[in-house]
Amino acid sequence: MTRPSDEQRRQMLVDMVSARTQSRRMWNLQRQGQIGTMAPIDGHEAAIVGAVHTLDPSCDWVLPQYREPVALYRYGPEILEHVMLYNIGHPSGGHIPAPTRVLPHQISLATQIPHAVGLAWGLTLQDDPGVVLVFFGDGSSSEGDFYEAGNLAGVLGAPVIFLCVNNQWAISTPIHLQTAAESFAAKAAAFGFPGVQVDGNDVDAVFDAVHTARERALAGQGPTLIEATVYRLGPHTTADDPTRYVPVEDLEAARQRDPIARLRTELEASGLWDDAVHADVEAAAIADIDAAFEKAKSTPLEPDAMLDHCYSQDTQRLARQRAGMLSGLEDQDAGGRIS
Amino acid sequence: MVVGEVASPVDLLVIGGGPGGYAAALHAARLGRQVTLVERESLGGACLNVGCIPSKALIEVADAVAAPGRIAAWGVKATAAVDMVGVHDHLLAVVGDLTSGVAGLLEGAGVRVMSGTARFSRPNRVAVELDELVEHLEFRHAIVATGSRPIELPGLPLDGERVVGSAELLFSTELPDELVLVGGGYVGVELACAFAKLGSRVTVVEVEDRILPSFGKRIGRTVERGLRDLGIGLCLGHSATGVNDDGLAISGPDGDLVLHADRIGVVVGRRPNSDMVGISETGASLDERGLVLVDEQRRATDRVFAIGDLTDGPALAHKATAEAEVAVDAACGRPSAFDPTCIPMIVFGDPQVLSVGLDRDAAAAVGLEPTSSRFPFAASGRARTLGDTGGYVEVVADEAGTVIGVQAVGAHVAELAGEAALAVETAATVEDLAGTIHAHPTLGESIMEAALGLAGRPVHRA
Amino acid sequence: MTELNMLEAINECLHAEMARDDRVVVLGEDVARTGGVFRATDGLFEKFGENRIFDMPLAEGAIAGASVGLAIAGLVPVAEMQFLGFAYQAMHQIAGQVARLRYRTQSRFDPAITIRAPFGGGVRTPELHSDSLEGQLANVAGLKIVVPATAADAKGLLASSIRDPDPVVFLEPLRGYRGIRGEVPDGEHLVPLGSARTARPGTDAVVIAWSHQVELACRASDRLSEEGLSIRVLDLRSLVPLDLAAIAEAVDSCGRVVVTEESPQTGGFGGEVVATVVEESFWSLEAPVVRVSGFDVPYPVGMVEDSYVPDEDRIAAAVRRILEVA
Amino acid sequence: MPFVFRLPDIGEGLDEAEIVEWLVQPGDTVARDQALVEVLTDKASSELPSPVAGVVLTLGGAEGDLLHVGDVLIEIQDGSSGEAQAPPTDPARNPDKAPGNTLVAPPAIERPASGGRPKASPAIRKLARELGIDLAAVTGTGPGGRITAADLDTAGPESTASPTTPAPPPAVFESSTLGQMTPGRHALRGVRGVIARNMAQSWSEIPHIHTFDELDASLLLDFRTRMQGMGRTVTPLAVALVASARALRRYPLVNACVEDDEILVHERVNLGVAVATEGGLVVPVLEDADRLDVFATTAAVGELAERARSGSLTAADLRGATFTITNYGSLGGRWATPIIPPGQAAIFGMGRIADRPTVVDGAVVVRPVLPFVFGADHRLVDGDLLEAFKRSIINDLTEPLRLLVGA
Repeated sequence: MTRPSDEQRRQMLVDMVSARTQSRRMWNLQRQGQIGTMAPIDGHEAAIVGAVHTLDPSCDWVLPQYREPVALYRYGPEILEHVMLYNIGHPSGGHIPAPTRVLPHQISLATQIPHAVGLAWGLTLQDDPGVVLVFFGDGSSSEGDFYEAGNLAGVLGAPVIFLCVNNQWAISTPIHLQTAAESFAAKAAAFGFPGVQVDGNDVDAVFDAVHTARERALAGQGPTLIEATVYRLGPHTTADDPTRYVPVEDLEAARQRDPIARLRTELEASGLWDDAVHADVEAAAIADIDAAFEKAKSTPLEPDAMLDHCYSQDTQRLARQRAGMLSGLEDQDAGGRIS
Repeated sequence: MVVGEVASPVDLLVIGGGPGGYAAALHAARLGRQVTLVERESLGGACLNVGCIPSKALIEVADAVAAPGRIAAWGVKATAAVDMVGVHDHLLAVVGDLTSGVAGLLEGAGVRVMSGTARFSRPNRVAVELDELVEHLEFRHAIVATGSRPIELPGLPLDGERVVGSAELLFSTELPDELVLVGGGYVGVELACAFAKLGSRVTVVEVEDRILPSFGKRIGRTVERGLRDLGIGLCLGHSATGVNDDGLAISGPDGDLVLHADRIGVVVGRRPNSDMVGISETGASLDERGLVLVDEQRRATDRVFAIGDLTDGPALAHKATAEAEVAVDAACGRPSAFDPTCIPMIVFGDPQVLSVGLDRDAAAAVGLEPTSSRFPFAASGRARTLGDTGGYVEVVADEAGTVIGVQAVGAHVAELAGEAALAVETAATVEDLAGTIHAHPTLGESIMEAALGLAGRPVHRA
Repeated sequence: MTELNMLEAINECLHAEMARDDRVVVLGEDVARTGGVFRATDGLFEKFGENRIFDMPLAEGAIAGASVGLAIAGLVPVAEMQFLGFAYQAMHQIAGQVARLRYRTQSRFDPAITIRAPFGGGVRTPELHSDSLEGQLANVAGLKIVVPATAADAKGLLASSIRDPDPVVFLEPLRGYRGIRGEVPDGEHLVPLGSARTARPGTDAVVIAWSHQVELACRASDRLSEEGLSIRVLDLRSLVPLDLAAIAEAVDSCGRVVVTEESPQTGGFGGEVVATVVEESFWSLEAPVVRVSGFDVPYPVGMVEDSYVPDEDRIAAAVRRILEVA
Repeated sequence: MPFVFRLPDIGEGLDEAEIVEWLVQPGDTVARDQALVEVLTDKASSELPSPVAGVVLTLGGAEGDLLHVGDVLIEIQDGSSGEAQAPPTDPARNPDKAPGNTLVAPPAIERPASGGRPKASPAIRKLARELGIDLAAVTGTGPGGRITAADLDTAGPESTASPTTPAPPPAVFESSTLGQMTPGRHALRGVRGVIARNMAQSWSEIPHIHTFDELDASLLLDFRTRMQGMGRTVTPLAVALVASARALRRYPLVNACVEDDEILVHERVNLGVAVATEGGLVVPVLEDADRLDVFATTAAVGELAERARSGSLTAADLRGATFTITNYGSLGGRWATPIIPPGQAAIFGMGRIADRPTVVDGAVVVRPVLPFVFGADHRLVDGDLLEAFKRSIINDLTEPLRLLVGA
């Protein structure tokens, strides 16, 4: 078993606490009408942070679904800035600048999994070092893209790590209505590569599993499917009411296994953490997200920005629409010759 | 020694040696009465022996166990390991000191203490069961302060081992791994916090949809968050239905389930010990809850007074002590009445809770037009130095500016009870509080700050 | 100049582009070892090897989706849908991902992806091999839709498509693979996207067409010229981008317009062309604009498909009708 | 400006929400992200957190109300300008305390004390038990209506209170900042600047004449005590105000001023009441004082003084006086020469009531004596008018029952 170092574990807890703190701040911002729909991270922290901490940001890629970006500090502070841009609805939210090897939120479930395979394959074709870590959930595993991509990755032996964060719920659909398989990890058998199930509340276990998968991928031994079992401690998103379907006792039981509390207890026992550090980390996280929020709000937005970046150059049609928009024509489509 | 039912005359009889009974005995002795006190178990009552005192001692122990994590940031590196046998002995020592102190006071005041079980046989007579014989006493006045006992739930009989009451929990010599507490009142909250800090995994089952149902909604909600932060599970809106090998069966709106537990504490409240003493024989009346009906002077009959948990109101030691003085004064022909404006209520949880007088909702409910102001500890320098800035103090005033309530949630707020109660009891105004110089830095300043907020000139505002 | 059919022109172009730019990779079902079911990719595997051209598992979604990943990695994928009708199984990736990679990353990544697919009827294929989806695809912002009608354009437009930084759906008429031959310039030949071509000159009316319908429109024009009519044929070459100026010029010159296409009429791209005609040249119109198209049913089976696909008779009849308007 | 928090769309296209429970109330200090309210939407019930830190001013609805997205949910004074921020006492917060409404409110003494329960400390309750007094029947004169030992004296059957016992002097304003200023030059601004300009203008423009006198305050104090016994509160200051209003109605030329070359006789009788505060002298105005009886005047002037000391007067409270009374005796003095404020023709200053030797029916007896002074603008008021005006007021003060019978 590969264990993270003390310093790594401390840093992982910093990231986990920051992620939850910032996610909660974003929840508040949404409830204050200041940002759009967001998906709280509560319960996913160890699965995300433990995985990402095995990666080398200078060569490894991360393809998130939508719950992860707030926990990707390892890839740099610009991620948070783009999370906030994305959440206030600024078009630049999707533009995480090169060379940061992170893709923006993917709202369409599982569609990023074939991208991950193609990207990993493209890395090997160009002899680039690095692996691709792709996040998805238990619900996404029912999508065709998961099977198509898993199959393709197996055939190609691509250096990709499939990380299925099984949080027990696809909005309101429990996992027994999602699959009859023994586990999500078991599905790897059909693809011809290993499937591993880990306790996603145990950051060390996640770290070990992803580390092993990465070593395999770098050694040319192909992909790994990892199922990190967690429990979604919050609603699916700000638009969801889980009290309609999550049994309260399950939730209470899951709260007892809170990944942050678990790591915190361990680090406190070894003198690596205490309440003051915790408070400092939370304060810093709030300061960071406030700064990112302010920066996002002050990011310029041109009146015709929505028309940018559809094509490398505007088509004639689009150019006319842009001109109409900029000239303030109410009938922005009146590009034709009326008279 | 008298045999047969030949009664010995006594002047003033006190039944029960708890905070009500012994205070009554001492006060009556001071006024020159000949006092006899009958106690069935040990002096000090539930409070000293199995309630307030040992629970506070245990809570201090738990805080000490939890301290190293909290104080590491202060540059203090410490570790704590708990030895429950040692804790048990410590609690016994604390209790022993205080009960022997009570015995000493009674002896010094010339009170005759009988160790036995009293039961009324006639309006002016009790039979006291001593070790092997019964002694009959005919009294001029009797003050009954027999207290209360924990309510047991049908289907959840206490076995003293796995299913226990608060007393057994307090004096545990082993730490339960998984402790389920049935009841989310103040006892449940205090025990939950203490055992969570000691290292147990604790779940609280409460039939209401919030904990501390006898406190205001906002307080319950704040404490709920505190419990969750300690990792305490909450099953609200659930009732315990029985116990089996796995643990505690509970039932709620979503169905039934079983909570794993190696110990189950039943802390659902207390019932008055009016039945055991046979007070009906004196002509006193009981209500449907078993409470003795008394007048303003705590008089149940022309010669029998009842105080403490036997009468309506919160089952709190300080209420019993206050009633003791009223009843004794009345028995001595002095003008007296039990007419407090407030009885402070405290929960020694994490956070602590203090409630004095009316909260805003209660004030509005009785037709007042209350105003209130909260001061958060986040803005208190003292709270910062204590290392816990959660919570607030809220001062409630009526439309004339008279302070009618103080509520507080946070670390150490129990110690604010004195000033809060004094303000409400003396009908102090907001200006009285705002204008009284409070020592700096203390948590007590927060009361002044909240009052300044009400007076329209807050100083330290978040 | 060499005379080639469209398939040979496409094959030649792929050879040339893969040789010119080693970022170009080809992926699809049966494209490598057998050279494609129509031999469009013949010889690429032998010449460029297994690191440039790939036989993919039968999963159109993964082909399109992996292309996105390859593009992110900096490669220039040329993916083949074996038949355009099969692209329904990749539509979520094509419309939802390929088309908006640039937009959602605000141009961090160039989706320089070309998706080739044979389409169109007339060759007695089984179900779902002949569907014309260009109208549906043109409604997806971010995609470019290229529809060559000649061998030379097949070469020149494919080269431009592969080199274009935007995603292109390059539609190859099944009936034209071998049925359309023509002189093809040797060496590098580029036809810019968004420039229509006058396939036949004329002044009395214009037939606007793309892909294989251009061939049929030309035949109709030839036949009508025997009747003394001068019927222009405008080959759009690409639907997105659309050559608005060429459409306006043709309509202004001729005054009467027929639009012809293979897909069902409702929602077909022909309607878009008619709207463009009205927007650009309403005051030049001398007669109502008429559409010739497939019918509003799924593409039918072999025995009846010849009646489904518009032919030169239907096109000629439509032209005669608009010429009758005074 | 307060921060206005409008109901946001919290659930992807929701239109309205019901207020389930307010978690804060006006006056509460809230932190950013602190839960303010629980609302119920089509989808779920949610707590809405505060976007800013500050003090809650107003709530946008009651529990059970339905709000639409975009409606004002809550207003919060968010303290963006720090300590200098106005305290949350603006009229919007307490509409029933807004200026102008005060005078039509029923006298405070007609209201039951706190929920019907007498306000008294345990010591007073014990004393009342010993005296056999029912506290519910006693009117408290302490702060907030609290019952004091003195109140028991007057109410109880064993009352020994002397009818001539002078009232305890009003609390003397004391402050550690009184008279304090560092050496050097200081800008003459703020309240001090306003006072300075007004005084200089009055002193230079108005030719003052003064008249000094004393009156026997026995019946005045007796009146107060009797009223207390009847459960009603009056103060000597209120008697003086009502007496002044009556005199001004009788002699309109005293309710006037010189403006340029004209005499302006005021229509309304608005009495300024000089109050010493921490920030300096302020003179809140009791509008239409001639329409108030002595009880309403007592209540109104008490509130004005309280608001002056708590700093919550508005500009409107300070404008429009036509005559001023200064109770300089509250500071302890017997004699003073007050300056007439601009826009007025006269001023009445009251000294401290104190027991003094007085000749009654040829004998020297001790009586409570009120020294006082009148100042007038000699351009309008000659000595005879001033004496007549003074006499009118003295008559009422010497026998306050006149105020009740309308004599």
